[in-house]
Amino acid sequence: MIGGPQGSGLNVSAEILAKALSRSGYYVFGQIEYHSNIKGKHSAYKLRISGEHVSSHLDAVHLLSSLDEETLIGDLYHEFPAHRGHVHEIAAGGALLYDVEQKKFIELIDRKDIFLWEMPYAELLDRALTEAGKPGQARAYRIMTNTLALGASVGALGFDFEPVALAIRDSFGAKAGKVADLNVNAARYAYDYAKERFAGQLKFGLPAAPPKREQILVKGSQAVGMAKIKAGCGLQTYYPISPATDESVYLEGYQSDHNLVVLQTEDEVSAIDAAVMGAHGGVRASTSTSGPGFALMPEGLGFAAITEAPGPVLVLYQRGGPSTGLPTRQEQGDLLFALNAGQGDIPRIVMASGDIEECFYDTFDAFNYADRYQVPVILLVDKHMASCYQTLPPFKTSHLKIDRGLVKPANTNGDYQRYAFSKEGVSPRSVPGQAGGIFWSTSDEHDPRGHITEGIGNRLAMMEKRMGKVALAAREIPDGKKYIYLGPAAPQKIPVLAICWGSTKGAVHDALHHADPHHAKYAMLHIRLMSPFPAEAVKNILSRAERVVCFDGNYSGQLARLIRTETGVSVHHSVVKYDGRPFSEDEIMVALGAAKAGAPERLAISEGRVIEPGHGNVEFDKMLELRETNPKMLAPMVPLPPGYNR
Amino acid sequence: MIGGPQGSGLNVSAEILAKALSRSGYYVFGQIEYHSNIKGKHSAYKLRISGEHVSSHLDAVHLLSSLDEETLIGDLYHEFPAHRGHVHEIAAGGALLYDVEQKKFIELIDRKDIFLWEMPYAELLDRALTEAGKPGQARAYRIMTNTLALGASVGALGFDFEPVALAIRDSFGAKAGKVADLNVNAARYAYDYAKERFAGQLKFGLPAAPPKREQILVKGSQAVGMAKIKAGCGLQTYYPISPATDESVYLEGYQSDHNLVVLQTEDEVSAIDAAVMGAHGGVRASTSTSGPGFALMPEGLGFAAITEAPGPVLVLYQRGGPSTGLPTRQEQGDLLFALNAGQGDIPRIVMASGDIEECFYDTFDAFNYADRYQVPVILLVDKHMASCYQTLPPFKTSHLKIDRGLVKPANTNGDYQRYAFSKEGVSPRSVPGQAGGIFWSTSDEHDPRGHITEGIGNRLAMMEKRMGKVALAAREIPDGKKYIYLGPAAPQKIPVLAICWGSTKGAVHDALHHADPHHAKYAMLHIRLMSPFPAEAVKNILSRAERVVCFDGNYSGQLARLIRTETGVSVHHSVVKYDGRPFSEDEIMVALGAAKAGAPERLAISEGRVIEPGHGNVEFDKMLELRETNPKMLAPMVPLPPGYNR
Amino acid sequence: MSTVPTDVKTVQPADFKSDVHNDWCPGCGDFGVISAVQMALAKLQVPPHRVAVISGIGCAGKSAHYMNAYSFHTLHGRVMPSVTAMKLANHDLTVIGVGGDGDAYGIGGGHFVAGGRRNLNITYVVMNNDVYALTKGQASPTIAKGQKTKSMSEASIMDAINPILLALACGYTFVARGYALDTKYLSEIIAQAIEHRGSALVDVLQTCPTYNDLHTKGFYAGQIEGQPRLYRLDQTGYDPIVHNPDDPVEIAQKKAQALLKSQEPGGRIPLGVYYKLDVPTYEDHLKAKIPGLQEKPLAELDLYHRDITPNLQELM
Amino acid sequence: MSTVPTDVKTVQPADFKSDVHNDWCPGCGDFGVISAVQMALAKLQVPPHRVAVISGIGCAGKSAHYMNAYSFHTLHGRVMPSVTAMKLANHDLTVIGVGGDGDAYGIGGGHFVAGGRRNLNITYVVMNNDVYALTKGQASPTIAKGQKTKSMSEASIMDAINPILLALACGYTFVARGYALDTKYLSEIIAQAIEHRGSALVDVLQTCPTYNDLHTKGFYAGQIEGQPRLYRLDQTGYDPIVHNPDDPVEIAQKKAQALLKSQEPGGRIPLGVYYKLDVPTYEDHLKAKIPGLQEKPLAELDLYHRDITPNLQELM
Ligand SMILES: Cc1ncc(C[n+]2csc(CCOP(=O)(O)OP(=O)(O)O)c2C)c(N)n1
Ligand SMILES: Cc1ncc(C[n+]2csc(CCOP(=O)(O)OP(=O)(O)O)c2C)c(N)n1
Ligand code: SF4
Ligand code: SF4
Ligand SMILES: [Mg+2]
Ligand SMILES: [Mg+2]
Repeated sequence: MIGGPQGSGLNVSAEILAKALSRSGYYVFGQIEYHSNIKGKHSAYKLRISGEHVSSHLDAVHLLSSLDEETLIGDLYHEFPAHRGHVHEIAAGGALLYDVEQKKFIELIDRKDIFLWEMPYAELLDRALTEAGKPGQARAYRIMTNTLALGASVGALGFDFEPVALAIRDSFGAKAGKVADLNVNAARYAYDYAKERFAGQLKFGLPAAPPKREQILVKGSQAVGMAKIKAGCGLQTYYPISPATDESVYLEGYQSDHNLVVLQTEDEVSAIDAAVMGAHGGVRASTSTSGPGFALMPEGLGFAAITEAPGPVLVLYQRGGPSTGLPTRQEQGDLLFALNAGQGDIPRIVMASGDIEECFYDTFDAFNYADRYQVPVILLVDKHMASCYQTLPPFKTSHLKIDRGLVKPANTNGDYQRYAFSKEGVSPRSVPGQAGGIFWSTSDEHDPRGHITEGIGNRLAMMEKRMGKVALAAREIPDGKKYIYLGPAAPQKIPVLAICWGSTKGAVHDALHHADPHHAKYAMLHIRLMSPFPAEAVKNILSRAERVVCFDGNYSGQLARLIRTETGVSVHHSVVKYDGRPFSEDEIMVALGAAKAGAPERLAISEGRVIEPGHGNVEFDKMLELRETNPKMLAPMVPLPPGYNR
Repeated sequence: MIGGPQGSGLNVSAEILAKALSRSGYYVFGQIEYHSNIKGKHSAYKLRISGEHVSSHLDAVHLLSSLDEETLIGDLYHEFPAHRGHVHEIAAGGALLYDVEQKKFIELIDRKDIFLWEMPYAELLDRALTEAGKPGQARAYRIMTNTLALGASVGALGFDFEPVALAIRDSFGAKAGKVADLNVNAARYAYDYAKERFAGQLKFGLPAAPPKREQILVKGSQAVGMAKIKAGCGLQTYYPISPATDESVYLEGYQSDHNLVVLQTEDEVSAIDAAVMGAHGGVRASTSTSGPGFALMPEGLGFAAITEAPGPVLVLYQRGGPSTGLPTRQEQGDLLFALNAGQGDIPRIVMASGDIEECFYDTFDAFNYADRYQVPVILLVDKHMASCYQTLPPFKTSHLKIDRGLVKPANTNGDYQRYAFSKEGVSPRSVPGQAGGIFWSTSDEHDPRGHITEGIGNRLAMMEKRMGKVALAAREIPDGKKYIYLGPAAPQKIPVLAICWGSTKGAVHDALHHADPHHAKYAMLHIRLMSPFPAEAVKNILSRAERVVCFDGNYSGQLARLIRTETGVSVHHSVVKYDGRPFSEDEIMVALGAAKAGAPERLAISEGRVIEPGHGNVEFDKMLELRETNPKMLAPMVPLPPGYNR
Repeated sequence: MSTVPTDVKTVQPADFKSDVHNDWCPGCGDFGVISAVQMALAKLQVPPHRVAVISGIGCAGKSAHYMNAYSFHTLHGRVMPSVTAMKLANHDLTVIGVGGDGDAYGIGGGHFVAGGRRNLNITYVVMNNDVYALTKGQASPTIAKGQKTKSMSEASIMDAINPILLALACGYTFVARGYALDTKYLSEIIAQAIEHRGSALVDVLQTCPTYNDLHTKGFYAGQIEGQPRLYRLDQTGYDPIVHNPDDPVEIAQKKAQALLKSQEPGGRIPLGVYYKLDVPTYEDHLKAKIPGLQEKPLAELDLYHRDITPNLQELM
Repeated sequence: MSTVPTDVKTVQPADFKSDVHNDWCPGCGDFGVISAVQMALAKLQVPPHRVAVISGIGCAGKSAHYMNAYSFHTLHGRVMPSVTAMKLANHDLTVIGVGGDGDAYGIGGGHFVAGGRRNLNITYVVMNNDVYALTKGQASPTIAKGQKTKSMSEASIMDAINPILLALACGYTFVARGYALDTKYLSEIIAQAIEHRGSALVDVLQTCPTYNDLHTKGFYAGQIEGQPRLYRLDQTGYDPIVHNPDDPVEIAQKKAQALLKSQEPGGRIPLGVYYKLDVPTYEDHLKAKIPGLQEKPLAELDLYHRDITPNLQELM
């Protein structure tokens, strides 16, 4: 883990390290926590390095690299401090790498069970600068400390420097050259210094590197973006918002390569409407947003549904709510909103990806569903999945097939009806511009031709037609795309069934894989399709389970509620986490353990523990105490990079 | 029932008749069906007149007064006609009053079992005009036909003319005089003509008039408006939308009388935000809208919730969805949307009024809840309730108490924290402008002072604080305001339990009252509070019921779903109606009968019958056939009133 | 331009009439506006299937149903986002937005602002009757302070939006005003707006005999100090055109000139084109950036055989 | 005005500073803007508890936290609706809206239009940095066509909004421009805006050293043909005031004059007041209609003992 102020480049360093490791064959999982702030507030990046595939992070830290005091003792410069640093997260036998300048805070640390490794970053930096002909400018180049810390971590871990040097150079892209050299050099000084003194001491060393393979290191937002390209998306609309923006920015970079139009709109109302009309206009269209943006989209969703537009695909990056909430933190709080947004009964497909690989394939499928059923398709992802960074085999694309659904046959004898009642349940669509395909379309209830009518027979038939498409999708979509079940086959009993959705899948999957790889005790049920919900299948599995534990990254246990709505079955334990952070692998086992030990029906988890009501207040008060008992500290200031423009 | 083109004044006539009857002691229930159109399209007004209290309409019509051909044979001038008139709705032994000019369509009517009463309206009108010194102008004054039809109906029913004359005069308000005289005269000609020829023939005559009492004749929108005034609402914001606008227009009329500010905003996003900020600003604030407007409000709802504003009260007038849908028709399709609107877990109170009386008292309570729990309060009403017109005893107000909740004590020693954690679970609020009460407020997660923080302990505590207020409300709100149960007392079994919500209460109540006044066979459970949901109580009642039938004015059976979510219990029959029309008393019994006879779990109702899937298409096709087999007809043109400005 | 008809038969205004029953009130000014749109399209000989008409919600919003063209009766206030996307999907179509004044300048205000900035080659015809007609005549953003129609419960206490000035401020490159009951001239203005390469606003003074008893046929036919209230700018020597689009000074001056015309003293109302600037459109810029668009509209490109190998390689 | 402090101690700018940690980037222009607001309020001797500050979401939006006043950090783009309601709830408060350019002219565009029409006595200070800073520097509505900051992935292909002209079009009765790093003069402008009875817009050129490398301190300090880029209108004899508010001709001319100044050739940028019109405010109109408001602000009236008997009688 590396901790420091935002804007100091620590995420770049962490990702350089991840890349170097990935290229060397390691499996890597990176998770970032950061504030809704541009510069100065605290950020922490966790890298999990493994010899086998991993999809989650752990609570315990083995090597903590600290870029500032806040990483050590927290943000005690606030009236109400938010955290107490990360030292307590270091596992016994782990190590803390810190800058000699932080020394006075180190004295406050009462951990005899960890290594305290001091680094003279300024001095090392000065050496590198001197070599580059810039002696005595260490203060001005303080921003480079993160590169040195990177070097130090690699050295302390005893990993090779060359892959790291290469990754540093790559990170400067085309404009490499002197700056890159300087950075590589600085890192090397720190590397050498740390390697010499610290390497080999950690009992959790690096695992043996697995054989090298082709693998990508990818974030959820990139996977979604790539899938949109592959699916033939023609129009992406968006309004900037964390954590959804990354995907649109990714796509912006490929407009000319792939003939793709990315439209930055004036707000999210416009973003969805434009996407709906793009779909009507004949292109595959999509938009991406997060909660606050989606809160402005129910109108457009209903519009898409009643006009039976072939889309859009709406990717909803969940983040901490309610309202602006915790813009850069994790939550899975929008499930029920996504399912129920919009007045009246609205046909919709709601998918939820469980990991980065699912992000890719789900996004691709989403466009097919949109065209085939002429409904809006919402794909739920979350901040954790969007921004975590994972090694994966490159996505396979050869088997992917595009299905644009029913289109108007060329010859319709001049009597084409866009909303014709049909045996298939879906009316063939026409694309504006074609001769003979003129149609009308309205957000009001309408007749087969698309004109307004308020007649009862037509109303009944149109409602059934629209809602019937969701039932059709339920019949056509294969089970494997609805849910993933890992556990004893029917009719065997399931001792404990862990249900999950969204990015929690990674943690549940890893936890069960490590605790019970053959699923003798624990089975996993991961739900991928929320609407239409695979009610029968879930009910069947639930009926075999002796204890059902449902994981929800929100306060109210939304999936547990949905399961009860759809199946009438109450899970035995609804495990909830609403502290703005994703479930770790450890937390899954903690919760499963507590459930087996007879915990109550509702079970809240935070920071690796089961928490009682009122726990938050206790922690809150503890923090105040900490502030009182600790020396006054200053708020971190981000060193300005050289050439910083003011 | 009176049927004719919109803009022809038929609703005015119907309401004049209702007023005359009400003042004479009758109980009246009026229901209107109209198009989203200004002039010309078809409208029908049903008046139910009774010797005892009634809260619903019947399917069967006893006297149909027709103002145009469309009332007789439907709108066959459309490519896809919407209806086939109302003649088939007349009960055997009933009567049709029609204008001699419609004669050629009368020939098409194959009803030997009803009276066909012809009226020479033009001739009678001419007489009245001649008397007023305007001979030969009957065509120009055709708009007055509705007044004549009113007179004719009254005459045919054998009711007195004087109360009607008075009500006509009243309807012209201060500007009575010559025009009023002319109208009264014209009505009297028709009255005399009809009384002489038709009175006494109907087997369903008027019941004996109950003793005269003070009663009001009131619409739901007026009841809500009055309650807002009584509750001390200071700021009402709105953006025009059917059927919500009526309430705001009502309030606009009282701005100077009651020191009330009504703000017409630029859209609904602004309407809710302004209401939230009005509440923060120290006034009781509210907004009213319907589905399409509410679709723009999830953002503001979350904002209200996270800033713990004391409100607003949001009255949601449900109408036919999805999207623009059926703007002037009935639906109860927004229940799940109201409960789940907004990203993240949002504390909210959601009430649903069952009749006009509940509208009044619920609205009043809503403001108390908003202040007491500092949460947004949504009151669900629906188009039927908003626009139906009912006799009621005047609302009692002496027992109503205003509770503005916890406010900052005068002396807080300069260390006031707006979001302080407190034993009560609610933080005392301050009102801008006071010395010593300064606070901060943000849509981001925040500390007790209202400043942004992303700390875990604080996050947990704040989530619990906010959501805890809903739990507090659940404990404090009395049962009678949560649900109304009429049936055998515990532990007795309930043979059939009819569950309803919203305006369906009227129909269920009347149906059971007439079929089984002592609830030996049928019990009623009407749900008034949707969030916090009275889960335990409902579960208990359900556990005693042998057959549970849940009525929902929507496609997906939203209340049935909610009950399953909250209690895990599946109702035996989910009765749904999604044809854009409210449940009638008759339909309740039809559904209950079908349920007892072993109907499937999902039971759709329309036009007084249980319908099969595909029924809509059958009706749709029938209408096409009708168009083919009938003579071409012209679209109705609304006669322009004299002085009509072009 | 692909808007030239491909068959011999010339396009008539009637070709743009749909069969559906029109339920506007008798005498509504909207009839004139929709006729004018039909006449303009016929004048330009655009075949109906090459036209997309996108309307909002309101009486004006019903227009889409009365046109024989690809027609979308969308949402209240959302004409602009819809128009934008339709044009992006197929830049060869003639895309026309139609809606009420509440729709355009009220709830749609934010989109109206953004629409001007984009300068897509589209035409927006606003039926301006000073009221929210379909919801029964409440004040719309164009009703002036102190005015009260018979449908309003009280006089407005807000300033009116000046659509001409607002459009200039937002960057529309063609800004004009027409009158619903002078259908012929209106059709000429609309034809010019369609021909203009860029975002064109045509604000149309529309009578609503049912709710607006202030701005009636009689009012517009009235005189001010012996001069007709309505007159044509093109009959006064007024020059709306920016002749050197690269000259910011001329642009500013032509805008100032239009501003002054749009608030003419005494209450006379000029009809016609207030402002016209020819600069590259949004599509032009997109084409420069996205090679495929130089050949075909987006909806006609084959986007379904893309190779993402380079994207994957970047991540290795 | 009830904004005069009741105690002897005079109000200092520091009285408006809150204790909370400020997390803007070092060197951010927002520091200057918020200081200017504090100085202006001190200058006018408004006590902090009589001030409500309402901000949107974005870097600029965080301002509310840094003020010692009743402070609301609301939603992205919703400053205007919030400001409106706060003023209606208590018309005796000094109500100040603060937000970014994306907030005000982008997502808040529709509210911005409506806010101008209302002419409530409020002040809206917009921190205009040409980017959506808090979401990492995407183009905001004020970035000009063809411009690309280092944070943008490509140059803008849309026209910039001209906030001055937009405000004039929407009906703001006080329209001014300031510069974040000339805090003193900015504070004078803001003080005038607060003193102005009516809706006042102060668009502030704000440097964002993190994302906007085009409009930097250096850029604004630059010269154009030997003249400083920024200059003060009040030092040029420019008269922004409409002297006869009843004269539509003067109003139009003053608007046209401001328009020309806001698009000055050569790229020089005038600071100061562009336009000022004194007409009755929305509150004035409300007071005329609602008797209670003549005595007290809405929030202070006793609305809890109303008698609805007349309302009931009407229905009998
Ligand atoms: C989001 C939303 N809010 C409100 C409405 C209700 N509504 C329907 S039409 C209309 C006003 C239309 O006025 P305008 O745009 O001027 O058109 P006009 O009817 O005058 O032609 C309104 C407010 C709606 N359909 N959607
Ligand atoms: C509805 C909604 N959409 C998007 C966002 C994300 N968002 C937060 S700040 C911001 C941009 C702020 O830009 P600006 O208003 O110019 O302020 P600045 O940060 O530049 O000061 C955006 C888009 C949001 N919070 N809410
Ligand atoms: S209400 Fe007015 S705008 Fe609407 S159709 Fe009638 S006349 Fe036209
Ligand atoms: S990103 Fe720009 S606007 Fe935001 S705080 Fe930093 S310098 Fe200021
Ligand atoms: Mg209008
Ligand atoms: Mg900005």
